[in-house]
Amino acid sequence: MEEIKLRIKNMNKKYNDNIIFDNFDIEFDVNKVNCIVGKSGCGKSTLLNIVSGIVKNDSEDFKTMEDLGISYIFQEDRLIEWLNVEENIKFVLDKKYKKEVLERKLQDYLDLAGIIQYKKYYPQMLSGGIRQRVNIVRALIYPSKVIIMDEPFKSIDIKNKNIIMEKLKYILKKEVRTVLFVTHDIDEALFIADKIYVLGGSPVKVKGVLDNNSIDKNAITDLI
Amino acid sequence: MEEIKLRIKNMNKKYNDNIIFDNFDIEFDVNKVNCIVGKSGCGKSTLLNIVSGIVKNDSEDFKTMEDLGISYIFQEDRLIEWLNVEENIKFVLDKKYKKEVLERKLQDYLDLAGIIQYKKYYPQMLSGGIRQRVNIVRALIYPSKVIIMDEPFKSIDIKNKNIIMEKLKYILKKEVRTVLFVTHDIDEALFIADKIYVLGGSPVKVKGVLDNNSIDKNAITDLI
Amino acid sequence: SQNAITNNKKSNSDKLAIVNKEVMISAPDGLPAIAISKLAKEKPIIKDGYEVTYSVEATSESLSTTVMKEEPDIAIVPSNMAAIAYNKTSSYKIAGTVGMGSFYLVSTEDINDFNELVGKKVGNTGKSLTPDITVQTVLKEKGINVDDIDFNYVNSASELVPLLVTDKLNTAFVPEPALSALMEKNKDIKIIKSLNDGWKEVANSKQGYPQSTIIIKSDFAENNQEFVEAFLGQLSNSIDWANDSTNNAGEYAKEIGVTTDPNIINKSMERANLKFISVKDMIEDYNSYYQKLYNFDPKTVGGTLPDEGIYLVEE
Amino acid sequence: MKEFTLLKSRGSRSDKLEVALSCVILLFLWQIIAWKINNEIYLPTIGQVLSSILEIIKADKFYMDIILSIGRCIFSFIIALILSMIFGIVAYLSRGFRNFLRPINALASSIPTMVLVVLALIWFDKDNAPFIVGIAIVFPILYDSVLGAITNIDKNILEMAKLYNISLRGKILNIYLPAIKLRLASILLSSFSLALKVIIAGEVHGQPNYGIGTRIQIEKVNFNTSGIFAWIVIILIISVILDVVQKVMLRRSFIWKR
Amino acid sequence: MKEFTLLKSRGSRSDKLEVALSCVILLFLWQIIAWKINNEIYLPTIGQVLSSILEIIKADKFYMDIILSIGRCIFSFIIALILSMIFGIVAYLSRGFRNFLRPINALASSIPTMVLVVLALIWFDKDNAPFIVGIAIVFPILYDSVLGAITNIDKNILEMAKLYNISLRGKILNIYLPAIKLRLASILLSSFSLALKVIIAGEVHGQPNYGIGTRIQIEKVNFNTSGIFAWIVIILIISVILDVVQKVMLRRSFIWKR
Ligand SMILES: Nc1ncnc2c1ncn2[C@@H]1O[C@H](COP(=O)(O)OP(=O)(O)OP(=O)(O)O)[C@@H](O)[C@H]1O
Ligand SMILES: Nc1ncnc2c1ncn2[C@@H]1O[C@H](COP(=O)(O)OP(=O)(O)OP(=O)(O)O)[C@@H](O)[C@H]1O
Ligand SMILES: [Mg+2]
Ligand SMILES: [Mg+2]
Repeated sequence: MEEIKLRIKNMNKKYNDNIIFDNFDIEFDVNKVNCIVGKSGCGKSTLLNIVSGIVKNDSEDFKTMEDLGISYIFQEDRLIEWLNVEENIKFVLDKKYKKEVLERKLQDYLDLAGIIQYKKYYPQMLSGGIRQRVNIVRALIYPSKVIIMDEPFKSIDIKNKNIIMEKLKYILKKEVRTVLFVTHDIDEALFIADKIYVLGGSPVKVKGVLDNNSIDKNAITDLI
Repeated sequence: MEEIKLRIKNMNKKYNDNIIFDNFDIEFDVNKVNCIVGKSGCGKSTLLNIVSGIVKNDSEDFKTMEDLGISYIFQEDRLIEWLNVEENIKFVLDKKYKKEVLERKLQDYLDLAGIIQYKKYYPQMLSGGIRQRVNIVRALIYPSKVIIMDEPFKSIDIKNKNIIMEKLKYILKKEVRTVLFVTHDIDEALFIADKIYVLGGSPVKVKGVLDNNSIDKNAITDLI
Repeated sequence: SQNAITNNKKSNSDKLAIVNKEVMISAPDGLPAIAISKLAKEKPIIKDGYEVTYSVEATSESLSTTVMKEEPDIAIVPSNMAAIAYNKTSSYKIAGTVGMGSFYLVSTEDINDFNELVGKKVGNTGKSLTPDITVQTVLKEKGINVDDIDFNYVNSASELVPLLVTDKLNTAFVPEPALSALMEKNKDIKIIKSLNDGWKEVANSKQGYPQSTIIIKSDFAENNQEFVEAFLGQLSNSIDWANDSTNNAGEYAKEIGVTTDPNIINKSMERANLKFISVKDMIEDYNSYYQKLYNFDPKTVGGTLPDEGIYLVEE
Repeated sequence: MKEFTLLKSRGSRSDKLEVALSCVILLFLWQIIAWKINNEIYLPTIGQVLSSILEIIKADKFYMDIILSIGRCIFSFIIALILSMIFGIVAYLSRGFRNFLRPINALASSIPTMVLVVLALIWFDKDNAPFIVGIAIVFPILYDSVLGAITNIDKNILEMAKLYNISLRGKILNIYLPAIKLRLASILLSSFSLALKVIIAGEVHGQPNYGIGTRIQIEKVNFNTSGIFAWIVIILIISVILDVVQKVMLRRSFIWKR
Repeated sequence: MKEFTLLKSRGSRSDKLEVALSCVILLFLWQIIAWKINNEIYLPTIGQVLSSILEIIKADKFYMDIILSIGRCIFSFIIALILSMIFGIVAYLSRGFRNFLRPINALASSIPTMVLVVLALIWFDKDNAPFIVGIAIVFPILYDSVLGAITNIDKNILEMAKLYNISLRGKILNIYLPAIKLRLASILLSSFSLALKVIIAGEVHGQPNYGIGTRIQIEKVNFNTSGIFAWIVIILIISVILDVVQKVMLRRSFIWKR
């Protein structure tokens, strides 16, 4: 499994006359944490959306990863306002777990994210960071081969962020999942990534791929 | 003007039975950048909302800063979906500037934020970072004595963030405004703050106030 | 008869039950229902072996619907509806007239004849429908230019009366029993002319125009001649009774489901023009009435002039 | 809990006071104008209407009339509601079905009430006619609302649901129905009143044995304005009661609102 | 631009095809059933209805009837629309006014149509009666929708507007009206059809010199089923035309939708 690549070839996407991707190619490592950085508005979220099949790309012969089972931590939290925290999470699990397993997992993850006391709260009663943590828990608890994270840790304080990142690393070691991780925080990327991809330009291209061992913060910042 | 304080005394706020503030006191420096950090969900946004008069507090004799004129960079972007970028910004300006001045200012600020080409875009066509930058431009362009910023730079790449922060510093030097700035990124706080307030506990209290000269990143992180 | 045999067969299992032949008779609320009120209330046995059900339909529309669905065996309908039913279902024939015209020109103003209507606002019901056509015909034949009259139409008398009571209108053609109600509420209303009398003059008719007509399903009439004869006789009696005992007619009518106030009914009988005339004495009148309707709008008689087959007369 | 209801004011004590005040003012105005006009046909006085109401209530058929009319109304409204939800959701999911429904819906919403009554009388019998008419009039409005509600659901949420492979059932229960409920809540009262009105119109024409419409027709034929007003008041009271019932049923639905 | 319209499918070529197909199927069904029943009273054939339509169109009063009815309808609908917006916004802003309106609104939405027609005939004159009735029936539905639309505006946006001291005018133009427009768009067609229907009902009772209702009543009383169907078809065509006009006018409003 270790050497398999997720290969995206000849991807095209434009909005009206605004060409975002033009014959875009990229390869991600399977079962690794692939970190994507790049200027705001360059097309990172669009890339994730195309890969996950949410947004249609313009190429004919393009295969999405939909069938693998995807967890997605969206850039906006996308919680359903009329469901409380618990319901928002259970909503996506729809018979994926047995009842007791589900309850235990839910408890564990909410606890880990430090939001166990908000289990019965409706989204409008939550702070930005708590909403985001619900978004994270929902994605992590959902059984999937691929986890897509679009700036997952924004609005979360550094302590909670560190706890969650540690746990994430631990989970990924146990459960072998492929991660695509978008962030603007280079430290975050350095902490968690196996590989870092720098995107940029218009139409967007891969400006550089760096292995975590060989990375230096300033180099990345310059590349962006 | 230099020595005036913005004093908040005996503030109380609870949601149902959840007591957020209990006789909370804080003093901000007028015409300085006051940075607020603290755990996610501790009550930072609530504090800003009360100060700005959006959320009612439970104390009787409490005065908000509403009358001073407030710009607010909300934690969520709060753009109006059916207005395009330009209209979203002009919407709040309502005869505050002459037409030509307004156009020039708009041009300047959009250019500075690197989103001039999105002037005619509707919010749903924008990336998260671009939306957030519209949110920032809207607040900066609005003439006010107080600027409140709730995690303004999330979803914005490091280069754009640096440009905006530099400009902000520059503006603040020219236009003397009081800034309340919430962030989870200590580097940001260190870069821009005159004073840093660490909030925490439940009900929330001021755990420490640090002057920028005497600050050390780890000290703050520990305090949070 | 045939039915009796089948009835006997059926009753083998239940020897005591005598199954009567069911007859359905419908009349619309208003004067026609008053005409049958004695029959419907007392339910006398018309002829052995027949079980008669009377139903009072609240509006002439629901009545015509049931007629078009060929539900009743016998029905009292507006005369033009008799022609429409004949033309469209070819199963109903006219057996006689139940009431002659009961529309009156009334006014609070001081006028005496039709020709004084010129230039006035005049209320009327049902634009281009039979009352309107009758009025227009009479006026035209009297040499009055109807275009010079400002007719104000409403759908039915129940909308016309409030307008007269509240002086929104001063002059109108109003039918009984609404007219009696109107006179109760507005004492200034005077009756100027009877439309039926006007018709008599212009159409050279002895009776006036037939307003309500009794129709019978042709095959029912053929197979049950004795019953039909007996029934028509009883109906005639019932009408005479209503005309004579003006103090009870209202109560009777109320009990069979007529919605008009009993006192009003009693008062209206005098002008209601209810009378039973067998069809054989009315053929001329029907022909000329239908001809006039047809000339105005063929739809009002069902598209074509009915032929002589519409009249239920023994050859 | 004041903060979590649909309209912040709902059910608060001062609201009730204000509504009561408004009623009093209106009644007062009514009485003054009635005295001025002094013509029962134009506008009966409150006293006249009250005595008419008493008379109506004392009639032995009264409860049957009320119950049957309300029954028809509720029944036809609920059927229209269920149909509009099912059709609305299916129409949303299938473009073909939506297009197929368009002419039918255009038809249903264009047929004038009285024509519909006549057709219903021809095709069905007179006890069912008002009922059919009620459905035919209310359905298009509810259907449009349902379709509008689903169409306006945040696309982000739907993408999320699609990504997490939520079953159709899950989507309907957790997304479509709540969105529909939220939307319908605002027109429920007025469309229910419409149903009641239409049912009564159907009864006036179709004249079933029992029914408010049947009785109103009698007052109309006898030009009894105070009787008509009495019925309006009775219908009004019924509407208000049903409104309260509805609100109680709906209140729980909006606790998530701040 | 396909992505920026209200319902993605709107106006696409295959849609029109499907709608046309649906019409053809329905017409086909109609004809088959009409042949089977073979009774003009229950269901006339397409041929019969077509010849009735021709006859109606050829009558010299036809255009006057149509124009006056549509005119009344549009006029009363627009007035109801404007009133509902003004009242809705004021009611939203002022709790007192909202409460004051409640009994009035309950009243307006409970009065049965025919009663309203009679009262309108008495209080106003007969040319205005259908018009008043149209307003009285449509207003409550639009008002509820408007109030619902404003009440459901994202509180965050309103807080933002308050904070930036947006004038009432600015708020109405940029927030309330667009939100109302968005909400009303979904029930505009059905409530407009309702107005047309009610106006026709008013015309049946009030019998103005020109008007669709006056003419329908003639067909109805003379039991000319194919004439009734002909009028239904004509009204349907009018609705469809008005619908298209509306959509063209509304299309521009939703370019911000993805
Ligand atoms: N409307 C509400 N009803 C009930 N509880 C609320 C409501 N709004 C906020 N809270 C609670 O108040 C607390 C403080 O929220 P606040 O938004 O101020 O946090 P914060 O410090 O801004 O957090 P973050 O960094 O995540 O944005 C949270 O626990 C939240 O759940
Ligand atoms: N629906 C749309 N219509 C038109 N343009 C769009 C649409 N969605 C995205 N875009 C454009 O595509 C570009 C890429 O957007 P994307 O959201 O992928 O950026 P991003 O890299 O995720 O940025 P950020 O870091 O700010 O989230 C942006 O310029 C945006 O304006
Ligand atoms: Mg993005
Ligand atoms: Mg916050």
